[in-house]
Amino acid sequence: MSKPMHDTPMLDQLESGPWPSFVTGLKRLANDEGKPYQDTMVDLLGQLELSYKTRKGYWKGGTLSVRGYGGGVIPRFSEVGDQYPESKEFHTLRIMPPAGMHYDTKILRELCDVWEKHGSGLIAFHGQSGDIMFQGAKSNKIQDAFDDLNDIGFDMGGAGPAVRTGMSCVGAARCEQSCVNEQKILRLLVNNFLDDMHRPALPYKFKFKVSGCPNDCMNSVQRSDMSVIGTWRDDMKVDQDEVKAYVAQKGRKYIVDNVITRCPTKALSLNDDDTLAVDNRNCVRCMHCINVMTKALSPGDDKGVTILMGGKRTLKIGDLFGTVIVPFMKLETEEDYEGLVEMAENVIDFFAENALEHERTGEMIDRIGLANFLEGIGLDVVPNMISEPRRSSYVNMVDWDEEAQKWNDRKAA
Amino acid sequence: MSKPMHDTPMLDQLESGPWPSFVTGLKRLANDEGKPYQDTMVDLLGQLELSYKTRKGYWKGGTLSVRGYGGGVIPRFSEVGDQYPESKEFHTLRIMPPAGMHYDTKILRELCDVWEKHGSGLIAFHGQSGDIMFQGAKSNKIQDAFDDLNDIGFDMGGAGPAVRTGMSCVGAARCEQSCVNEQKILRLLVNNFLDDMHRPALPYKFKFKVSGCPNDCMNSVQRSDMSVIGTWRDDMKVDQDEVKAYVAQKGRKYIVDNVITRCPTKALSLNDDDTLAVDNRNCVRCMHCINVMTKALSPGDDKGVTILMGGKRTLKIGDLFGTVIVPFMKLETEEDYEGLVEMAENVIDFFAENALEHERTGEMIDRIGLANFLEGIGLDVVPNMISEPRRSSYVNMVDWDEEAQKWNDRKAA
Amino acid sequence: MPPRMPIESGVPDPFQYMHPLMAKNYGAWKYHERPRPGVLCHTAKSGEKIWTVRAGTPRQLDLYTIRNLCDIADKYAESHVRFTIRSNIEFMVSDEASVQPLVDKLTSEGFPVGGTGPSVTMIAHTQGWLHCDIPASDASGVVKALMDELHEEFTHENMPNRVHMSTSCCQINCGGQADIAINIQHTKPPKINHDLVANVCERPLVVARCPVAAIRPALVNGKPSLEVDEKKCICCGACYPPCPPMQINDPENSKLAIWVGGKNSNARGKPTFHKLVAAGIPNNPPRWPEVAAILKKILNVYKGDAKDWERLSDWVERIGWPRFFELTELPFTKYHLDDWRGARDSLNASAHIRF
Amino acid sequence: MPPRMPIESGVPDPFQYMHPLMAKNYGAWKYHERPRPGVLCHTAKSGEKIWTVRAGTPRQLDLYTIRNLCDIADKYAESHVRFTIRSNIEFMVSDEASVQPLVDKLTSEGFPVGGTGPSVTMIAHTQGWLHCDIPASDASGVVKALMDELHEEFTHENMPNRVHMSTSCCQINCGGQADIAINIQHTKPPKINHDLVANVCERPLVVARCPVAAIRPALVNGKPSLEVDEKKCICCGACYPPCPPMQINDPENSKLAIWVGGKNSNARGKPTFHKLVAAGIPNNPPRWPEVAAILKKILNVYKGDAKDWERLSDWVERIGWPRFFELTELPFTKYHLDDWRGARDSLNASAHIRF
Ligand code: SRM
Ligand code: SRM
Ligand code: SRM
Ligand code: SRM
Ligand code: SF4
Ligand code: SF4
Ligand code: SF4
Ligand code: SF4
Ligand code: SF4
Ligand code: SF4
Ligand code: SF4
Ligand code: SF4
Repeated sequence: MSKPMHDTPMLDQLESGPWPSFVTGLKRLANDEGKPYQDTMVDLLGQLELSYKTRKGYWKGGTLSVRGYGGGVIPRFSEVGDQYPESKEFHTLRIMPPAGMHYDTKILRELCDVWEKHGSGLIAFHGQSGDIMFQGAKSNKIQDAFDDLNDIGFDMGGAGPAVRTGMSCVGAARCEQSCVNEQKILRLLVNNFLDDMHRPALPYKFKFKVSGCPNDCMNSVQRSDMSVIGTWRDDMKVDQDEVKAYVAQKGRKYIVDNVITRCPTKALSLNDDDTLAVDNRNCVRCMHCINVMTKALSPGDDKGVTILMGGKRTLKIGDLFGTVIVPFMKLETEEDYEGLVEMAENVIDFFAENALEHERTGEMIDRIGLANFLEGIGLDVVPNMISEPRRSSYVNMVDWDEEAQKWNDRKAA
Repeated sequence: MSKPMHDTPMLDQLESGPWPSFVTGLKRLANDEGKPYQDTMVDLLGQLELSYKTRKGYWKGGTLSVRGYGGGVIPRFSEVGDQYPESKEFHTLRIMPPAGMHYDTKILRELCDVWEKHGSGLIAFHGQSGDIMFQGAKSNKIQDAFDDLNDIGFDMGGAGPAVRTGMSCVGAARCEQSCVNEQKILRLLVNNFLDDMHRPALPYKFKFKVSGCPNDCMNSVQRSDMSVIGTWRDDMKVDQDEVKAYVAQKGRKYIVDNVITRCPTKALSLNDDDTLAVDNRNCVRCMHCINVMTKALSPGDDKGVTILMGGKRTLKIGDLFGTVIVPFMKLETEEDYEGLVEMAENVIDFFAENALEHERTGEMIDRIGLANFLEGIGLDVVPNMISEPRRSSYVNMVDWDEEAQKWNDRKAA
Repeated sequence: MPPRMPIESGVPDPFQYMHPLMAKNYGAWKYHERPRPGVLCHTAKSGEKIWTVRAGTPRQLDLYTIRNLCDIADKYAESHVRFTIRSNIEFMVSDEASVQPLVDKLTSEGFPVGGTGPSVTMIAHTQGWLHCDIPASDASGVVKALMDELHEEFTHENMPNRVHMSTSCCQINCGGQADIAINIQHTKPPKINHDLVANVCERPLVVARCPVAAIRPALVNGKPSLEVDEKKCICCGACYPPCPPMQINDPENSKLAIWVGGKNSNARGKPTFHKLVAAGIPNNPPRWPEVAAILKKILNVYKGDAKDWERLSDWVERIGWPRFFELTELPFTKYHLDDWRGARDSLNASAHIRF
Repeated sequence: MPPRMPIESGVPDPFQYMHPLMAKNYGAWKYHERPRPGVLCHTAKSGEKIWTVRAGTPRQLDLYTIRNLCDIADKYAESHVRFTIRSNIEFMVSDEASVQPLVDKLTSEGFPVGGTGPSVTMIAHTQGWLHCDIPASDASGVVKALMDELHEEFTHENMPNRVHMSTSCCQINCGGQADIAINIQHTKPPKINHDLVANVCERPLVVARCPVAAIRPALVNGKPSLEVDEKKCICCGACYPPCPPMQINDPENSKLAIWVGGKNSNARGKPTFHKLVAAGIPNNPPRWPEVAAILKKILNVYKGDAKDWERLSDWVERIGWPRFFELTELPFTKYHLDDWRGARDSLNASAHIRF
């Protein structure tokens, strides 16, 4: 007989209701007679109940890693380990999932088997950065767990001041809006920086996220340092018969009020014959009309990516969205892809050398100015990087002529 | 024979071309045999030509005023007075025009006569703050000139750290969009603060501007500390027959593309029978549709004003627009008008006491925060004052409950 | 034997696990439909079709739940699944006939089918008391409590557009921007346990971390410690992770706040940050009823008033904040006026007024 | 006799000078039309109509010009005029038949009739070398030179919407926001005439005036003077008015710059500030041909590309800045990236891209 369950009157209340309950899951593990993790989960539930009662957390950090790597483990030691000794160590392994989070049942079962043997039986699919979070290993089990996961093809994700685990949307695998090979971009980028991921030595964290189109299902603009978003450069495709069918179904007024007036740049007009006029030069690829009329409209053929830098959450200058540093990059040939990796290398080198301790790319760019950042990584300024030019007259433009010349030279070239 | 003309080869080039030439005007005065200002204007042209050649200005300031007043005269002494002795004093009197800048020829001729007698013959209609600028008096003529102008009903305008001359649009006098009695508001406000205008003792300048509707023909949002803009609260008026006539004339597509899609809040929809559906709850009174279809659409009946504070040019934190402090104030009864004046008094008192030296209202509000300013002048915060609520989580909301209670109490009241 | 060194294999190749029909039509999809809530049907340029059934999970999965999902996938689907960024699980099938039995099975096993199209999908959430070292609230528990309330909205597509929510257990907000985001706001400056500072905290580092420079090094009882200027402190909690003796979490005074109108997609307007609408909400486990009540109020008003395809941000932009506060009956306070950098741009610099 | 004290009469009552028809229908107008460029016809609710003929003036008026305008008003109109905020003069007549003779007379006397509706109206301008104590350029001269070039655009209504321009003779910019604004940008920090500082300048006041805190008090040659940190200085000239020995104006290095897209009306979008498009333009009297060339290029492109009712700001918002620079052939430089407070919001935080 194992350790008896603690009373968990508050947690118990989270077992009712229609949404599947993680408490029920935790209890199942705590009741799993004979399993190595059973007692751990009994005490974990005890500590969690205590948190619910006192409204306080009881974990503290520490330092732990697996052989050869410096990061990827989130150590957790309990501050109430004397009351709940079996869960006093409850560490997490951040493991990178396949790009796009595809699994078959075979590999899922194998992952379960590893965590049954070495862990707590509790796995999160997935953390907000995209990791599979294997939670609840004791210190002496970390290495074994990792080795087994590593053997079946999985590698450690990021933690600390390092390149972090990235994410890419389902994209080309099952989405008609996809403009690029998301999984290839993600794997190329992250796998090129595994050293910076596994041996944390950057000023602070650095995240890649890849979305196949401007719908940005990966939230990359706000949740990554380098956001890669698929887009296209030529005209969108219009199937006028499908347009007419949609107009017939919904009515002209509906189309005007829900599609035409919602275009951010007024690039749409409904013709008198119920076909759609698209002013492609002024379409900003926002996706709205394409989303609504998915059968009638779709992205063009000349596809590529837009790259933004500097998205992050609040610390310490406030929330930041990424901002455009490459309006369009073609990703067709292997050289194109190499160019992308090279750019990322320049960015990370510059970040490593110029950011302050605990400073994200967005904060660094804000501090030194976009112009200096661009110069540092060897990119020219172009108008797509701004939503509007300077409105402050407080500036010394002594080098105007030389700067203007640069533009003229580039145009001539 | 008077002083010979200086050579003015550069200025002479400004006599050709189709636009009426101020140089020709200046020369006419300089050639005005026997007039007291003739020599002055000869030398003025000389100094101006010098400026054109050297690209440098040669005026410096000083201190001058008329009896009883501390401001309103802009003294100008020449730095090249030895070369151009007759124009070495060339002061300006800022004189307030009738609200709306209406004149009849009789009064215009009287103004001319004064300036012929005591001044240079050069008058600007008008300065950017709205003054009639009587330019080019010698120091010993200022008092006489002012006395004569004062006698025919004109008073000194503002200069220095004072309430300044204000402006109101033509408005009700000749504009169908006018929602208020602009000239009354302007005169009431400025004339209430004549002491603060004529005896400069504020931290810095303070400007009133009044526009009869949100077209803001007086640029009040950007060029005044206290901007009063006419608006209405009920539904706009729609003459559907005129709408149909306009649709018939221009075509549906034109209406959709130039009126419907341009409404900032998508409050318009073209019905299938060519009438217009206006979602008045979501109309923000931008004026666009009314401007375009001036026969068909017009402001509602329940009129009043919106008040904004803090507009100004660049010094020293950058350009500022005014921001809303009173979304709507009815101006019907004399008490309503008194309420407006009272509010302005609170604002100016607060400004006088709390602004730093050389700090405009907009800078002060930016420094102390809108909430503190509102508290200082006794106004409650309301959502129309913002374009969006706080997006920064960096704030201590310890008094949330009390603040929330205030709102609830107000709602209940 | 030399110690085993890691195989630095990086992000796994997804094709080995991907449904074969997806691999085959990779990059060649034509359009999609939603035959019913929770079910997508994508048609490839080749004419082939794949059906996806999406179901909610608690994200924190025990082995039994995962193996149960695998059993379902093997028996009712084609043994291939994926997880969405919001921890929903997706089962792919190549045959329309498989859809209904799969939906029925998932439903009967307690996995709600939904989260597609204009529904309220799963809440993005974080670690909370279960695992994090700095939380002032829980994560999984809050989400379970709220999703119980929103079950109907998950399994139906009755919203004007998709609703993305997030919760976060401290101000760091690992949950991110959302149509509706729930976080913690501390309202008391940190209480410093001076005895521990010298041992656990690098003082210059903590001082540098404070966004308003409210912390200075100080000698307290002769020992090196820290001092907080409580007038300046904005109670953000940024000092706590690098220096846990700066206790910021407070069971009473750490309150929940609700932010709305965040959007990361580029559809229609550019991405926007979420904005504060409600604060001072008690942190009330295990079911956080006060949060749930406000949340449902906001969602109901949005549902009733917004037009098709309007995200919450689009809707508020159209109807304006005065009406938002009127309809939701939430109090508007001075705290709604931003005062952080660039705050001036959040004021109404126009005569655009809502009545 | 005691000295005469001022009659503090304030702003004069306008009704005494107003055209009687305007006074009569005060606040009761119904709509207006523009029978031709430069002419407005307002119809009152009473059915009465008034015609307004608008003509350009140089603003700086000599007595002859004013009296000539009065003569015209007496003979061809009804002795009532008003001035607009842009120094155009307006003649009001109650009879349609008076319009054409009035227009003809004004034209023949050299007063261009126009400035109404979608035209380029008179440039709002300032004092310059004629009167101000701090100008780096002229005002009336620049405006005369430019209006000569824009005469056609003043007398015709061929623009997409009204065009409001301003010029300013120093960075203070008394001319204000505009669709197209022209100002001076200094590119050299002030040269200090140290001998004068002690006598003319209150040093703490000047130090406080600098927006970037680049000035500090210093002893120079044993005398109290000032020192400028040239690395910090943004050459704004704010120190010059309170302390003229801080010479900022430089005949060579004070250059003209052009800003576009300012709008104060609330029509469609909220008011917007104007933005830099061109700089480094020589300050070249008496006709400033380089400014005129760029200005005309911008106006032509706008005229050709904008839709009806689009102000310059609306047009650029629709077509985007990349296209603006492409069509106007103006160079885009690092200086176009803002770096003042709140500059971050001017970057493109989206995947909205223009090709
Ligand atoms: C599966 C998933 C991607 C993945 O790799 O995991 C996904 C898949 C699709 N998204 Fe998404 N989006 C997914 C998260 C997101 C997110 C991120 C998030 O949820 O945190 C965003 C942007 C974040 C934001 O809040 O702005 C996102 C913004 C969109 C949009 C833009 C909506 C808008 O109007 O702003 C569309 C377009 C649409 O709705 O037609 C879209 C459309 C779609 C389509 C219709 C694309 C397609 O043609 O297949 C897919 C969904 C069908 C459906 O109805 O749900 N997806 N989508 C994610 C599902 C999350 C979930 O379980 O609910
Ligand atoms: C586990 C996870 C939440 C979850 O339950 O999903 C998480 C948990 C923590 N985050 Fe996070 N963050 C997680 C995704 C995020 C995200 C979302 C994302 O990546 O898309 C963000 C917002 C985006 C961004 O990068 O800014 C995020 C922004 C932060 C920040 C604020 C960073 C900033 O610059 O503002 C911190 C604080 C810090 O780094 O000092 C932080 C710190 C932390 C720490 C390490 C707390 C700490 O400083 O001690 C948390 C560890 C919890 C634990 O015990 O496991 N976490 N964190 C997510 C990572 C799991 C994974 O690897 O998949
Ligand atoms: C006379 C004047 C007011 C005054 O008291 O002096 C005036 C008079 C009218 N304005 Fe104005 N505006 C006058 C300066 C302005 C200004 C200020 C300025 O020019 O510096 C603005 C706002 C500034 C800005 O740049 O945004 C201004 C923004 C408007 C608008 C909004 C235009 C827009 O789409 O943004 C309208 C509406 C319209 O055009 O139909 C308007 C409309 C009108 C109407 C049609 C109102 C009416 O129904 O009578 C009047 C003009 C007829 C015409 O075609 O010119 N008026 N108008 C000013 C003439 C100046 C001039 O000589 O050119
Ligand atoms: C004369 C006039 C220009 C014109 O030719 O029309 C003018 C001329 C001067 N302005 Fe101005 N400003 C004039 C309207 C404006 C306006 C427009 C307005 O009022 O609508 C503005 C922008 C709006 C505003 O108030 O910000 C304006 C913003 C300034 C500023 C910047 C204020 C700021 O807070 O940023 C200064 C500098 C200062 O006050 O220190 C300034 C200072 C000056 C001084 C006094 C220069 C100085 O500091 O020595 C100029 C005197 C010139 C002279 O010799 O007559 N002037 N000034 C305008 C006043 C005439 C009149 O009374 O009608
Ligand atoms: S980001 Fe675009 S390509 Fe990727 S899943 Fe979303 S809609 Fe599809
Ligand atoms: S994708 Fe967006 S910007 Fe382009 S036409 Fe459609 S709605 Fe307009
Ligand atoms: S601001 Fe409005 S009321 Fe005044 S003149 Fe302009 S359009 Fe007419
Ligand atoms: S006035 Fe402006 S906001 Fe109101 S309906 Fe017309 S266009 Fe829309
Ligand atoms: S939001 Fe805060 S408490 Fe929650 S997981 Fe992230 S860092 Fe930890
Ligand atoms: S809570 Fe935030 S503001 Fe207060 S001391 Fe800590 S870091 Fe500084
Ligand atoms: S812009 Fe400058 S130089 Fe010109 S009048 Fe105004 S203060 Fe004087
Ligand atoms: S020019 Fe401007 S920035 Fe330079 S010292 Fe003078 S006030 Fe300061």
